[in-house]
Amino acid sequence: MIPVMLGVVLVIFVMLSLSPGDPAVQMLGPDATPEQLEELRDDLGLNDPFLVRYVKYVWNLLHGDLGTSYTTKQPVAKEIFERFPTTLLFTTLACIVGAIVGILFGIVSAVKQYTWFDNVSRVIALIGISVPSFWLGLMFIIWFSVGLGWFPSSGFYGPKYWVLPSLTVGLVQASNVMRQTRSAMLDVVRQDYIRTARAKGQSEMKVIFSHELPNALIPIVTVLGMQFGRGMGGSIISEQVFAIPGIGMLMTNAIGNLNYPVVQGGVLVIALSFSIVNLLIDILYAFIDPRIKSLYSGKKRVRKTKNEFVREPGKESAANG
Amino acid sequence: MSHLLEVKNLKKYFKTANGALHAVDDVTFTLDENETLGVVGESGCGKSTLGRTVLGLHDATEGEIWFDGENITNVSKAKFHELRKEMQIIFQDPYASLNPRMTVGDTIAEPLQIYGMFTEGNDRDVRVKELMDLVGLDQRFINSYPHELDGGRRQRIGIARALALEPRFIVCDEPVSALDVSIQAQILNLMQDLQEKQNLSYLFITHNLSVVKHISDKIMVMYLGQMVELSDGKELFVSTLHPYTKALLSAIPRASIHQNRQRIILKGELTSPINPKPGCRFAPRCNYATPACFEKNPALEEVLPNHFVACHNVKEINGL
Amino acid sequence: MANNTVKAAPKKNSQAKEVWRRFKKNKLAVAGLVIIFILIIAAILAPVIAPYGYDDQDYSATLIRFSKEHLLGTDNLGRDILSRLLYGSRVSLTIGFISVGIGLVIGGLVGAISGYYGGVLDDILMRIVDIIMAIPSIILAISICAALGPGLINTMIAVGISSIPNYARILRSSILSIKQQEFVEAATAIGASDARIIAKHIIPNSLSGLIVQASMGVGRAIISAASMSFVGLGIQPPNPEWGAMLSFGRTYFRDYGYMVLYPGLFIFIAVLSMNLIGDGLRDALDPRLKR
Amino acid sequence: MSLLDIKNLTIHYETDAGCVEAVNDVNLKLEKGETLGLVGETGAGKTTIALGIMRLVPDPPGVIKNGEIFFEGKDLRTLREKDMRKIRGGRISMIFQDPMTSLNPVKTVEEQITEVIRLHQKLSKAEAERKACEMLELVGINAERITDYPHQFSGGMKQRVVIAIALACNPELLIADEPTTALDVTIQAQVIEMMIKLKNDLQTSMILITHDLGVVAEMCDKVGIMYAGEIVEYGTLEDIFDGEQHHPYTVGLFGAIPNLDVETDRLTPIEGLMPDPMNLPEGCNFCPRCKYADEHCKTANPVSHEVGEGHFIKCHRFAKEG
Repeated sequence: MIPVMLGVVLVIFVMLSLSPGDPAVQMLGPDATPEQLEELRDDLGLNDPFLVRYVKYVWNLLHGDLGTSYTTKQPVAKEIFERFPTTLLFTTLACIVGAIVGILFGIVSAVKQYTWFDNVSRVIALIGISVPSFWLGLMFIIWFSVGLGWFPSSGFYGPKYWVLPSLTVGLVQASNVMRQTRSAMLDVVRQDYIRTARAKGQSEMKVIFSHELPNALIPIVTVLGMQFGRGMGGSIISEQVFAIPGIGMLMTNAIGNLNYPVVQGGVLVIALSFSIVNLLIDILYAFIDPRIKSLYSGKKRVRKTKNEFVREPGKESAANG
Repeated sequence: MSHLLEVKNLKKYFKTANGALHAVDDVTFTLDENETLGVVGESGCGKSTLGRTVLGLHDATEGEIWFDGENITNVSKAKFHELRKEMQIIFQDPYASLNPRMTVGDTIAEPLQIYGMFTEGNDRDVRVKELMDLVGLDQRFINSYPHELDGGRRQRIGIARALALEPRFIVCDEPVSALDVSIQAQILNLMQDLQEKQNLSYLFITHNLSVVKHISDKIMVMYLGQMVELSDGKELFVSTLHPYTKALLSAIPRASIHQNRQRIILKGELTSPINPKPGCRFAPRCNYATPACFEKNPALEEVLPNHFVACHNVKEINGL
Repeated sequence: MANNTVKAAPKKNSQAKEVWRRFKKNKLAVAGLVIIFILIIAAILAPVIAPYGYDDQDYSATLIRFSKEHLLGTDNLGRDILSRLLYGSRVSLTIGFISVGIGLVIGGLVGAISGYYGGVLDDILMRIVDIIMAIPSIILAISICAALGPGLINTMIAVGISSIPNYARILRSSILSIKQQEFVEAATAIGASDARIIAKHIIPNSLSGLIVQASMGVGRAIISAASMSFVGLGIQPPNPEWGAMLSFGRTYFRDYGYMVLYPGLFIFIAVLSMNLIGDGLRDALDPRLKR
Repeated sequence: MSLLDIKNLTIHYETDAGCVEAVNDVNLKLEKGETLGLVGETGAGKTTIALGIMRLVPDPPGVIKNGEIFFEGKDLRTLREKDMRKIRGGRISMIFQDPMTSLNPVKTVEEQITEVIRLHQKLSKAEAERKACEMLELVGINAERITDYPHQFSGGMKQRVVIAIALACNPELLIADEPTTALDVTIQAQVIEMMIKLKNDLQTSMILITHDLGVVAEMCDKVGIMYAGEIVEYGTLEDIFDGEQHHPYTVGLFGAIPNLDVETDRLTPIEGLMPDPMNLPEGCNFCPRCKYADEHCKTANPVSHEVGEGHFIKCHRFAKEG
């Protein structure tokens, strides 16, 4: 994970150093003299060679220093971590909505394959993955906030504020989760051991929840992890819609102001939390599937990334009979 | 006299996470024109690896392969390209061994295309139809896709593809195991006919002793990568010498209700030959094992004329 | 399952025909195709069929909800929304298809090399892909856009690059599994060269997943680009890209909801159509699936 | 009263592409303690009959069109699902073909054996666990391995676990679907030996589904030969293996397998292919491949004729003797 993070820093660093804008101009305004600009650039370390800046940044990073914001002169770390809990809460709530709705509908859809319920939920899920979430958010605001006045449309200060943003992002995520759950369940439903369970005289409910679901969990958990990442990343958009004071909002402003340290810090924190979630999911795999556990305890470290577990949603194994 | 195929002390090891897998360990045999050598063994005994190594689909770890008086062990790619015309393979799984996106005609024509044969006019088409006739595949299937056909017909496509280059030697890797009995008999008969017509030599790999007895001139029994018994003709069934072969033979359920034979039940299960310990690999399951069996690997010895066995106690067991 | 006797197959059915025959059976997918077709035509013919220019301002007719002259209303600058949407389809569809093209070509190449040759090269390429994948793709696209500056081409590049890892991974894993198949070994046995095996045996069998992903990718790219213009990066006004229109309408959306409703609806319909096509292709491209 | 009496069982799979007539008008009887072998090739309908008895035919697309299945005099088809569940695993058990896939990979062997025990017997958790250990020992696996997961066992061992699950509640009837087909010969011998012993010890009746006539010869008392959804010949082991009169398909089946004990230069395969189950011939299903077929066979589907006591052949050639 640490090499990946160093790579992430490098990627972001390279990109921002290619950027055509000049932070000094941005900060001092168009009236500044060339001398003033030069002095500021020196101050900000912008005149150092690329490698020096990179090494300096990583060195400071290891000491918990993400640099200083160009605009507020505050430490970036402080600015980010003031706002991080908001974004984390927002993303987590959305993921919970996505998980509950998606898994539930996915299971029922798979169990009742080709019934009206399945057909309707599949169409809804397809709609869900096709709708731009920021537009859905605006529509929700029009209906539930402006129209019905049920929920506030901006800010993130309490449960009442949480509803609309979490539902917006959560329902889009639920569509993805539902498609994955359905196809994972359908794969499992046809397995011989499910027939064995029925042949034991086990009830249908138990077959579903204690035999089918545990075996379908790996792809489901994987897609949940990916949704978390997307939620974190998407906060840059969705926080705009609902005026949520999180990292996304911070970054959008920073990009506009060429406030590089904040942009770098934001990307890094998001990538880091995404990686941590993925790590947790890797660990979770071992608890879900004993075969993976024994692979880990084996001699060879297995390099199987989560994405290889994800099946193409909607792909159904060949006909039943 | 030189043999068509001569394999000397062939070894093929694979590197695995847990050590070297001795898939084929010191195998020696010869095969003449128009002859069939049956290779029998249970899963993991290395019989498929043996066939593929002989064909150069795997590099040999050690040992020599001579074909038509020439050493072809690990020769250059270009040389093997030439050899492909002489040596072909028929696969076990008639489903997986055909490209699902190529028609029957294209699949059979592919080798001809690769070697630039029959390029004049519609010669190639004629040749493909000839091959289809030869293997008993109706010409109307020429534009069908494999998934539209049943297992038996698919296996005929595989055979036609192998015959396209008019090889002299064919490795048959469990060609009938995936087929139903009535179809299996059709394919076995076809293969015998082809052998006669085209003067073919077969290395016939299977786990089915009845099939191997039916089709083979020579039989080799393998266990965990090693040969345990090799004999001419049906000799193996007349005087079975190695304890493993005996157990294998007795384990086969016979379609007859008048035999009160004593079934030999082996202890334990097959292991895998990863970093094998010295000693006979069959010893842990052998009913006759003595301490010596666990120390030294038995060498293949000619116990009866043209009948080779690798067992320390073969004489005692069989009262020879 | 496929034990049926085929009565007679005198004509060679081309692969494309077969796929089309199966695709046609899926009514939703055909509907998606028709809609995309209409949108493409509308985009091409925008100057002809649009009643107004995309930046024609008419201060005497601002914020009209509906009128005979302005079927979908006008914005605060009196620009005809329908005309802007029609012109906008040019921009959005171009971004969708071109950026998928970028991602597909580079990602496909990386995946193919990685999957077929394996070894150290594979390790290095996959490490890089891992790094890129640690950054959520929208953040990556926005960062690239921030670095390159706004504009149509930069947006396409940004969205395209951020989708590279996705395509690389898909092609790599499908090549890895097809490489294991016996028919590839069979091709080696009949003397086929590496190039032939890749071209005739591996690629045709591994493309289907990639094609499906690509068609759905067009939809994702349209959304990504729209999101970027929504937060003020990417396409800049007065360019009538759908996301940019949404962003512009946001100031007035509480009172004039239609200003954000229509552009969003267009994005949604375009993306939905591409997803329908993708779902349809998934079934149509797999010859082993039920008939 | 027979243990199992199947009358006119007909099962179809109704798919979009057409109707697969998997089982057509099958009659079967099984007495207590007997073993019945159902022999046939892929697609003959053997497994579908078994699933029909268990009422586990996947629905959709499978439909039991017609017939009765009397188990100890009660028609299983009329039972409520709740009562049927008590029979499954408790009084009728089933073993599936592939041991590699018939155990749940994420549950320990203990969980999987105790599950069936606790479903059908009023035992405490500890008692059920003790019973599970006993079952494991019974099938020749060290009870210490009870907490292992399926992937830690080899194929033969897994099949033993499957058998332990099937026999845990001491069922009256065991349906074994190709129980040894996926195993190597020497392992197959071990498993067959064990099954014969357990069957005798526990007094279980059995339906053995297989394509291997050798396995039938070793284990069965009665044999039903199946072709294209129908039982074409039915009789005792002696009738089938020794009798003079046979259905042409039975003769073909015996001729097609290479025999270890008899020297043959060429096999005599049954020419042609199984008919398309969506499009069965009008008359006798075997007619297109039968060398005795005449015009009558092409139009009229024969009924079963009793050629000797309890020996039935479904072929027009035996009509007179009937």
